[in-house]
Amino acid sequence: MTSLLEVKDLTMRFGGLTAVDTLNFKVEKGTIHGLIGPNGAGKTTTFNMISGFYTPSAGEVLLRGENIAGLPMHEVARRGVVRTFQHSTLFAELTVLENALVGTHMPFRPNLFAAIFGWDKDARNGAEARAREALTFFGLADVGHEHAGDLSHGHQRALGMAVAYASHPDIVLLDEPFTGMNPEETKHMMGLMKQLCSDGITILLVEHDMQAIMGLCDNITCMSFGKFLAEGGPAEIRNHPAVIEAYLGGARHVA
Amino acid sequence: MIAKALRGGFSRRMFLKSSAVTALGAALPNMTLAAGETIKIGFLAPLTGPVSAWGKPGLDGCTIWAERVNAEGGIKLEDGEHKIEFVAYDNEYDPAKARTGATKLIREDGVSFVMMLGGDTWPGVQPVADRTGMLFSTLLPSDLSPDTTTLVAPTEVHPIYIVTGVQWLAENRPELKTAVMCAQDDALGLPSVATYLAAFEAAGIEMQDDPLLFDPATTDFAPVVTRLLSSNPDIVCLDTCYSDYVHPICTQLFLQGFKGQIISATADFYDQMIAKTSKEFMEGFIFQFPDFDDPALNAEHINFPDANGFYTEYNKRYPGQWGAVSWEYASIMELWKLAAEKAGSVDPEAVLAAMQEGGKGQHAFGEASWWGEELFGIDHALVGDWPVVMIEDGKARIKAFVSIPDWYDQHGDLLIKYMTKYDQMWSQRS
Amino acid sequence: MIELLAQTGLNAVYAASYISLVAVGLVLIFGVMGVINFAHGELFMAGAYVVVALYAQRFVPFFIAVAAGLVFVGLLGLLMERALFRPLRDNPLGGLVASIGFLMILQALAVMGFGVRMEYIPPVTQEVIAFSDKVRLPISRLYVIIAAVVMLSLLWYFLKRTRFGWALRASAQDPQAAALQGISVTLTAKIAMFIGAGFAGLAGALTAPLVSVNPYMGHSIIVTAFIVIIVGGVGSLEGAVLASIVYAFVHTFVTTFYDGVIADITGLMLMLIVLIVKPTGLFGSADRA
Amino acid sequence: MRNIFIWTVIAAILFALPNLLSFSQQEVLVFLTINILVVASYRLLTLTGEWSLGHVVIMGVGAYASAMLTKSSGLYVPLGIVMGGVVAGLTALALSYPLFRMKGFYFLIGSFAAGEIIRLLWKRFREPFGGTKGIKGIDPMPDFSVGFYDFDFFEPTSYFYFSAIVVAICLWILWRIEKSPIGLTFQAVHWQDKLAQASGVNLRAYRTLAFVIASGFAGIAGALLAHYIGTINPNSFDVEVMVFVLTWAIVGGTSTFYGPILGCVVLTILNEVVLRELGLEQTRPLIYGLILILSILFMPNGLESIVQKFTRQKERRSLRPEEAK
Repeated sequence: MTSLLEVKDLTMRFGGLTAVDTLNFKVEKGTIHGLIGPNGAGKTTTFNMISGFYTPSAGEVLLRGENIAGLPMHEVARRGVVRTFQHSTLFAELTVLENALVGTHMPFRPNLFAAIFGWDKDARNGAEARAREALTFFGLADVGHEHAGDLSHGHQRALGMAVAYASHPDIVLLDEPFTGMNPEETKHMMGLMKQLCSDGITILLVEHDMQAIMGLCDNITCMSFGKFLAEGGPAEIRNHPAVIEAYLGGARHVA
Repeated sequence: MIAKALRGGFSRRMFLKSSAVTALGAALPNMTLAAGETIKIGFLAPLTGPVSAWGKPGLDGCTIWAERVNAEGGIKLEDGEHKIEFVAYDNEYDPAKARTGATKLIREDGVSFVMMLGGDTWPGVQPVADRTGMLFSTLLPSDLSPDTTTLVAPTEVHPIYIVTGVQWLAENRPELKTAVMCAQDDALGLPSVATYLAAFEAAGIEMQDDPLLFDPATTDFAPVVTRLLSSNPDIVCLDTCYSDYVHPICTQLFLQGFKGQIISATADFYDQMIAKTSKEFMEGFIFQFPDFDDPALNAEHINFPDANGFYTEYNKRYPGQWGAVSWEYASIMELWKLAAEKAGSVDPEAVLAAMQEGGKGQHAFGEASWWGEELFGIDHALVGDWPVVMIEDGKARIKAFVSIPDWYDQHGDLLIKYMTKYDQMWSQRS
Repeated sequence: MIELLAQTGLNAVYAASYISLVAVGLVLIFGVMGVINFAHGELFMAGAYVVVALYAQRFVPFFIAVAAGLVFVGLLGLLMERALFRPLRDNPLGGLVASIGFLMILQALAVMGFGVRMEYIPPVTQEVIAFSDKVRLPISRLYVIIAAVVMLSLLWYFLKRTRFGWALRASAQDPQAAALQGISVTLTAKIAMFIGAGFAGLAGALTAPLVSVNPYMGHSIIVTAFIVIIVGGVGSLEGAVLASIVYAFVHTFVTTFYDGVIADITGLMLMLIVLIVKPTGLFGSADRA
Repeated sequence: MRNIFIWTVIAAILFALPNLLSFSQQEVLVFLTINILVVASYRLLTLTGEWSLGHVVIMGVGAYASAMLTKSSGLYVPLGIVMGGVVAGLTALALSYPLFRMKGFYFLIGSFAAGEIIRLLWKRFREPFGGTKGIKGIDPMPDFSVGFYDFDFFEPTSYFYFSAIVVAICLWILWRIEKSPIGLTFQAVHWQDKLAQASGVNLRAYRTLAFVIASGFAGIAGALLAHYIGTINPNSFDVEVMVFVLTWAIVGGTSTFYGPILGCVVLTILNEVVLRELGLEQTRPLIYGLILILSILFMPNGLESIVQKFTRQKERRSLRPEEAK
């Protein structure tokens, strides 16, 4: 049986530096999969290659068996792989609702002539409903008219996920979704993610917050200096000597 | 083609004829003057921007001309004397602004005649001219076509006059056998390239190279001159280059060691050219625009009153600004004044009729004929003698007046051949 | 034929000289300020008019007038920095528009002060170095070549060997990092504007006796300078110089052997091809896109 | 209901407007109307964050196309105007392949180069473009009557009515596009192209779409101009005209639909009416330049920011009616 997403010998070189070196792992459908590793391990580079932001120097990214490595980002997205970005990458000048509406681009593809003559009422209503649904899911329904740039940090992270969620993804790649959230928000967000997962959305996330990772993930891949280090369930990873070694100095996080 | 003619030119004129009385009578201001009322003349030319050198000095000349006419009482019409004044509108050499300007001058300021530089701006004004029947003048006869029934080119018959310089040169310097030419690639340059080619062929002078065209934005002329001199010509012809080109080209010719004959349509500020090169280098330079202090302009047949006095006054007021266009607009006014006084009114139609009576007109350089049917499709260019000017001992002097019609009678076919080659015949000008 | 090639080569070297002076100034300003200075051609024009006012009208010795042109236009640059670019530091498009406004003002002032007509400037020297009858280098053009070589060498030394130059390059590469290093952005901006504008003024002043000086003369040089800095790579001074040489040779040879209009089209095509093949220019780095 | 009333009033004002003006002001009004379309279409492109210096040349492409088609094949002028838009749009489509390999500053300069090449081609090829003198004797809009009003297209008033209707339709379409999901996508491409792409937006396709639509309407504007003046030449579409369009947009402000239009109206009235009436022919460029600098220094968000200040106050008082309902 093919996995939903499989990374095969994925390699990225920048000049002389090998940021990711023949990485392999699989993400099974309906799971939450964590990608961890110390700073500079190449997690975000891996994300960028999977999502089409970078073209890998070598290796394959297989989505349901199809190699999507090197496709432009929007083509990858159209195949159901939608990512979020580190920091608060949002349309800060647009309102929260408009942000979510951009997320509905794929399910409700705009049509020029329909838009001019107003024949797209159904699509617009559908898109708005979906956008509001996504905002409600992430607890942003009340701030729909505010500018995204004016939101609190936690709300901005949530909105980033709402934009991704609005596009009906099969698999979302979350890049450090808990950064800047207080424990309360983190806990709430973890609950939402589990709910997403039970709705059938597969999640691949990069995160530093070990508590969150351990509490959330079904499977964890750990990498260090661009190389595969270990893989397994949370308990396995927590006690894996190589992982503890890699996090030496940062070991206290691996609680 | 026929359908087009019907739809475009013909129907419009039909319309004009039929509705002129009703519609235009209401739309246009009353063109008759009250007794003693000042006559207004429109001056529609570029006054700012790069082409303003073709407008501003002409307006200055007109101001002097008007003062002199008004000092003598003004223009004598049937109902007595009228003072004259100019209303200027800066068209920035833009057809759209020229159209706006023409509308303003005719429909708001109530002018009786409009003088233009023409060129790019004329086609924008043409619909206004068609509809209002206003009389216009241009410096560029290439604006003429069978449709332009109220446009005259009464002074500068650019570029036909340049044949006179070549003919004179061939007669007086028969040892010069070969020539090269350069020109800016624009509305003035191309027709005059065609004319020079015809004139050189008529004179038996061989072109050693195709005319070298350069972009009007060129500033460094060394490459152009290097190319011109590469074939060792006897004559370098500068076509109708503006002074912004003539000066640096001559400087380059001098520095690159050229010692032969130079011929050009204009040589504005030639004293500066002499200073930049040398008196010997510029000696014998031939062009077509005299200084008006030339004694030859005091001759009986010249129709520019007191040319010498005009020149003195101009230089007093605008020192160092005298150029080819300084007198041209004023000379058009002189022609218009004679016609208006003959007609006894300023009505455009009457003035035009008086101007063209008998097919002859009083051109600044002597009596001339209304001409142009073959080249322009309409006899609205006033063509007669034109002076050949040569620099002698550092001063421009008229060497001869040469008849353009006589040249054309002999070599008209050559001119038509080259004009056709460069797409300059009226039927080719889209 | 050899003579024709040699003379054309000399013509091209001269063209490369004044073009590179203008282009390097434009690059310097863009690099440090992040603003496209549309008024750069008018700074060139202003330099020429300093020579008109001092040398042609008041008989000040030519080289003093040229030096005055450099300083005066450099000061104009400082004025632009203070009045326009500093208040608009976070608004590059605003800087561009402001420079367009400045361009119109300079042009209008030149028209009001000197009239629209071409100015007369007496020749500085009529000496010519004649390599042969057909290969000649006028001394007045040699001055321009020498000045370009000297000034560009001085600039190179200044940028690579002095502290100020180091600061300038640092803030051109990364203004924020430079500010963190304690480099005053305002000071480097001032230096860049003075040098950039001054070079344009110098080129205008030096070439004034060789071209037609009129209020609209800046237009054709700015188009050329744009082409050159694109071909060279927008942030790169070396690229600007090399591209000036490439452009001058291509344009001069095409003008001589075909015609001037084809030469212009060739220049623009060259630029478009470079943009398509390597959008950052032949020598440019990837940032600042 | 209230909207219908407002639009009726505006239409009535526009209908009455030319009758309150002098003849030459009516002429200016015609050009102003056409320029409004130019600058409004320009804004559509700026929605995606790209600034072009080739917009006016593209407008010229529309003018040349319509002039040549109506002249050579006797195409009915209104169809020619539409075809002008189509040809301009197709030209933009062709240009988008090289140009959209670039972004930002490089696109700005690349578009400038592309435009200059088109202009040089017009100049260089007398057949069919007429060379430097361009094309003249372009067919005017054929006169017709609608019962209560006789359109006589020599009269600026008639042409104003005609072009105002055409421009109003175009503005309506531009407005509909801007307010549609497509317009939202344009803005998304502008503000965060990475995030937009991650949401499945084909950046290049949307940049191209904006460029083609903007160019198409610019082409219509060019054709409107050509059939009014009756002549066009390469210099009618040079970079100086482009600079005017750019300054209209920037002085007006580009964050709202009406900003560039406001800039165009105010600056045109200032330049063509006020300064001319004051008799400041020679100093006109000086004053215009000063106004540009002062407005960019002291009104960095454009004239629209003044309007916004005013309307925001009103909005606050009325407590955001659109949210309330």
